[in-house]
Amino acid sequence: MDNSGSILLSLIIWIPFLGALILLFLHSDRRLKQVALGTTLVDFLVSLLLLVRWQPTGEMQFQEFFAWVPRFGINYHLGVDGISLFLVLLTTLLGPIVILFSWNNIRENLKAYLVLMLAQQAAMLGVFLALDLVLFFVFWEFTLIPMYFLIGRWGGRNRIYAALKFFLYTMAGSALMLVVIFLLYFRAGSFDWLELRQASLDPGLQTIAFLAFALAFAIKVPLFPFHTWLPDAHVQAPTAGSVILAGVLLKMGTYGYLRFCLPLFPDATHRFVPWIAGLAIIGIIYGALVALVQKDVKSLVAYSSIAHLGFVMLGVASLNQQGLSGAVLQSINHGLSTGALFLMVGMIYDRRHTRLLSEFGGLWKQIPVFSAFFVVVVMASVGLPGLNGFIGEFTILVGAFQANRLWAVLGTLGVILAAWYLLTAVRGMLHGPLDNPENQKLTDLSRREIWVLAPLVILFFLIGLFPNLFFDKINPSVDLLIRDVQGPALALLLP
Amino acid sequence: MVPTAYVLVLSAVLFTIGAVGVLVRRNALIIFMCVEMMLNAVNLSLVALSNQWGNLTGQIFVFIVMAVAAVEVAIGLAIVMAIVRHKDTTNVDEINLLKW
Amino acid sequence: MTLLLFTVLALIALVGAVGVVMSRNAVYSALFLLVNFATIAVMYFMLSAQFLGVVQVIIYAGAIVVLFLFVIMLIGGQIGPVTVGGRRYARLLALVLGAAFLLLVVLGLGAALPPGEAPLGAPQAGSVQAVGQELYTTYLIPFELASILLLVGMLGGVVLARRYRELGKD
Amino acid sequence: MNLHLAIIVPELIIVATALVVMLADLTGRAVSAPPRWRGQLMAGLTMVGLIVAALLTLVQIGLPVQDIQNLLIGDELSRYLNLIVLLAAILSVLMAWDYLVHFTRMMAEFYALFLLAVAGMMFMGKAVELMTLFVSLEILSVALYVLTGFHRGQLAGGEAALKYFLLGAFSSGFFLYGATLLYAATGTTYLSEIAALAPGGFFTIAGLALLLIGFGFKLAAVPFHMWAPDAYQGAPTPVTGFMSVATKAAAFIALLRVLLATISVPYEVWSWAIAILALLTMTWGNLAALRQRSLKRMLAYSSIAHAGYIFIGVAAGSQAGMNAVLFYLFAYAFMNVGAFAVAAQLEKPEFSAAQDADISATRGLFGRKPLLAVAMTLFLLSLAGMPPLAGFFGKMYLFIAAVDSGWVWLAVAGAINSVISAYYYLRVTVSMYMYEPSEETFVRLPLQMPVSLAISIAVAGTVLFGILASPWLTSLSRSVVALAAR
Repeated sequence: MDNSGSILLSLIIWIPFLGALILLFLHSDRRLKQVALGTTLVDFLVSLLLLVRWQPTGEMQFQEFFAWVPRFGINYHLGVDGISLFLVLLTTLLGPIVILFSWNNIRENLKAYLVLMLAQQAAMLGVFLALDLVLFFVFWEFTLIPMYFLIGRWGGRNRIYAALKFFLYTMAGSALMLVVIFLLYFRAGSFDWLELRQASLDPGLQTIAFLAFALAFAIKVPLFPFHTWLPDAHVQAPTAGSVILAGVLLKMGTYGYLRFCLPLFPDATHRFVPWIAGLAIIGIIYGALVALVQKDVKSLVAYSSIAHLGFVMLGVASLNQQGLSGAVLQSINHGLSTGALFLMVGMIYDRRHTRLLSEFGGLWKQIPVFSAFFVVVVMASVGLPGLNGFIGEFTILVGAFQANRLWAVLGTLGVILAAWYLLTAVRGMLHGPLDNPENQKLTDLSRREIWVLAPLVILFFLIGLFPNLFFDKINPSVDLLIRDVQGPALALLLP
Repeated sequence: MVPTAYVLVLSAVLFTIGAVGVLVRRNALIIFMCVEMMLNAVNLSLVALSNQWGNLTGQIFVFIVMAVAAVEVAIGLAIVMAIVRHKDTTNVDEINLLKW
Repeated sequence: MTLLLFTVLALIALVGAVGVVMSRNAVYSALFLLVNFATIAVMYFMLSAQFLGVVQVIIYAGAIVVLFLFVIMLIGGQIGPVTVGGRRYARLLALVLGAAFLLLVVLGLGAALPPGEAPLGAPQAGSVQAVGQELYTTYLIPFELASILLLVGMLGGVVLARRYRELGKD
Repeated sequence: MNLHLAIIVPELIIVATALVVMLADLTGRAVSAPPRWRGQLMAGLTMVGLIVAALLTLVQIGLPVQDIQNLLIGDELSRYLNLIVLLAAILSVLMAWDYLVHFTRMMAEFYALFLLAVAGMMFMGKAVELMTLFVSLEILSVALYVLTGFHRGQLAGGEAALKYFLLGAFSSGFFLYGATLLYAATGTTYLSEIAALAPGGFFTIAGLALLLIGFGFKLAAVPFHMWAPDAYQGAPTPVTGFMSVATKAAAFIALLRVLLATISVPYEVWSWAIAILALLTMTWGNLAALRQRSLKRMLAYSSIAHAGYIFIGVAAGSQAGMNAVLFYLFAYAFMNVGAFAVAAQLEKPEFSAAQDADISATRGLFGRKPLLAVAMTLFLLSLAGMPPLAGFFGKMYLFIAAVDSGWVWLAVAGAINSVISAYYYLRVTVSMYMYEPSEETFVRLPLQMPVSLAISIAVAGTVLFGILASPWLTSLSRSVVALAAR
């Protein structure tokens, strides 16, 4: 069954935008929420069709092509492969989840909030599906706008600073990328990813282009010295914003490496990979150590994101099948588990209006359902075998071990540290005496909240127990990617 | 006969004096006079060049410039008068509601 | 002979120009301006641009300088002698810029122009007829545009000269 | 004699409208119609004239190139310029419709001068002879000097007019000297003949340099920008919006024509001059805008910066660069006039220009008037160059052209400047969305229909122009000349 010429991808991108447009003309809060949830659910179901009609190949499929600015060869070109498939599904899945989560806790300007959420989702999907560099950049930059307003309007006390920092950091990072995209166009003759992939660029251009792209993506991931926007943004953002930020937005960075840096600039990739690995390892250890000393649970989760994303980048840097596949899968895992963590932190915050670890303790007795979920989510994040995190981290470590043993050893250190700080959090929140009178009035999860968390937990187990369901679709594309990356390097070794 | 170059040099000198005057003086009226002097200096060049090239284009240009200068003077002095009615100064440094 | 006359006139024009810039009193500036304009008018006659010479006297000397003087007199008591600009470095900069500009232009002119005298047109080249003929045929469009410009000037004058009244008081 | 007067019919209509407006005012006074009613009539007449001229220009697009005695030329460049100027004028008249009554009773004079300024710009776009160019330039300049000082009730307006006037006249001197030197080089003032004779040497280079200074003043390019913040701030806001866009457009087109004529100056020479001008202008404009507290003054500096961006396209010199310049000017007409239209709604009637709306006056605007706030946000984000708004595509085409011509560093500087500019544009959005309304927050209520229409058109243009204008860009490319390959 050939799936080219379908408009599935366009539907996936534009349904949320359409929903956002419809929202503009509605007034009752209830109706707004229903339409927003409906839109995201429809979008999710439509995106599941990708799985149904999936071709077992690593090439781009479901491609759509439409000349947009013929004069400069800018096209509306979409496509999906094993690398982007699950990121798309993750995005569409988190859509209804965050809207369901926000059901009762957004009280002012609900309409604007929902419109921004839907616009955000559409833009992120565009980033994952665009195969034209200009189109990609349009979506990439556009993702800033809704998130900026989400943080700035519905965020915490320091939200304005955080929102501005988030916006300007990312915009500054991508300024160079834009110019380099044009440079590529004139040197390689195309904005199209498929064509650029065939073109062999000269090493000097590759270096410049790699650095410009890598900077933009490193800020987004964030890699170690570029991470300072992240704690601010994550902590200040409203819960749903944090979930989107951690769950999807950061993945745009790792995805950028996989989609653009590696296959388009293989020579430069080989040159700079040690640096990326180094920064990734620093990020793993730094993130973990800083997370250890956090008093605020949300900050703890935010810093743990830096550590986890360091893992993903380590997998990217290993440039072999295990590492790259692991990186793709771990991106998804992190989106699910950190998303879940932020949701649970948000749930407890809605009840207690504090996130300080010292305020909690002994919750296990008071709210067992919450606690059970929390433990599962933490275990997934720690990487307990049988859950998703284990698969991702293990695969990455195998890949890293093949690439460089030292990387793997240092990475493993990160796993241990992760266990330490997350279990500290669990102990601080759930165990011990229930001595804070405030906590004795806590109510357990509502049915809506369970509905919010359940799909994520199911997926933890699904990935953890049947990873090959996922690797089967990821691997062919990763193989092609490796061929692109290793090809020229191997060719150099031959006489 | 006067070599064209001499006229052009004189014109350049007059133009420069006018331009420097605009920059160093702070009195709006005097600045304005200096501007008029600049236009006049250019006119002189145009007339000399008109001879040099043996066509009347330069002279027509001068005629047009005179019309322009007349309009500018009318408007400029009207603006100055409008300001003076508000505030008794023509010193542009004293007119500092907005930064210069 | 003409060269001598030209030199004398040029010196007078320069004195006039420097006088405009250096005068402490705006009235003196205006009078120096008049000197400058008048010498240039004479030069127009020397350069066989009779029509322009006459127009120069009528418009510049007759109208523009008078208008200046008129305004100075109207507001004169209030401005008095205005000191030459305050910021020393700015004046210095202006002088340096001016000198550099002049040097550049004069050097360039020296290099660009062939030596020798200007070929003179016919004695009647700059007569009213000749200029008028060109103006109403070849350059009709700029001439007509100048009439629009005069319309703008007239309208602007009306707007600016009308006494301002607070709204609601008229 | 070739008097193809058909090519200047739109211009003639504008001039005629100016006369009609004045006559109608006389009639109105004769029958002692109430001032408010007269104001509506004047604005309506002006609007009709502008729209008719715009329609006629649209009809002309695609027609062969014709000229009048080699003085005025009707080509695609001038027709697109007409559209840009008329678009800015239409939006600004809608903005002025109810704004004027707050400070003046001289509606007829205002609209007549406004129309004559429009006519001057349109003639300037068509002028291919130095005298014609000079007179057109003066028509628009003199009209704008008066319009700048139109708010007679306040000192700042007069001061703005005085500064604008003095520096404008000063720059006219340079412009004139430049034109004279070109005449000295060739003995003609026809641009086509200057190009055909193509003499090199001192006169041409110096002439071009002086003309560049003259244009630099008109375009408010750094270091010739001193007048702009004051003039933009002191002028009535509809005039500010109009002149920040339309004057730029006309001056850029005229600059292109002059560059086409001074063919003997090598590309390497003038493009470097323009590139440096571009760098200085955008950097200084943006840095200065960072420090502003007045909304209008901030937008004034931002429009200086935008002249810098447009210079990038000129420096590129290619056909793509010229296309990008026109495209950007269109986008700029929507977003900048739109931003000034919103700013005008935040001014209290009794504000004098020296203390017009601070950025803090937008506090909590989203809570008060969400639609107005959203519109302003779109304009600002577009000015900052965020996709998918028109400003992004404008910058994109400029940068593409720059990279194509080898000006990578200039494109990089432009991109970095966009980031700097984002900071001050975002400050306004912060103020609008992230604070609650305060005492200072003022919105002119009710929002009148004409200005709402202007803002709606500007929003539609800002959002859709970039996305949908690509076929148009292709048609544009057929008609626009390249400078580098002159």
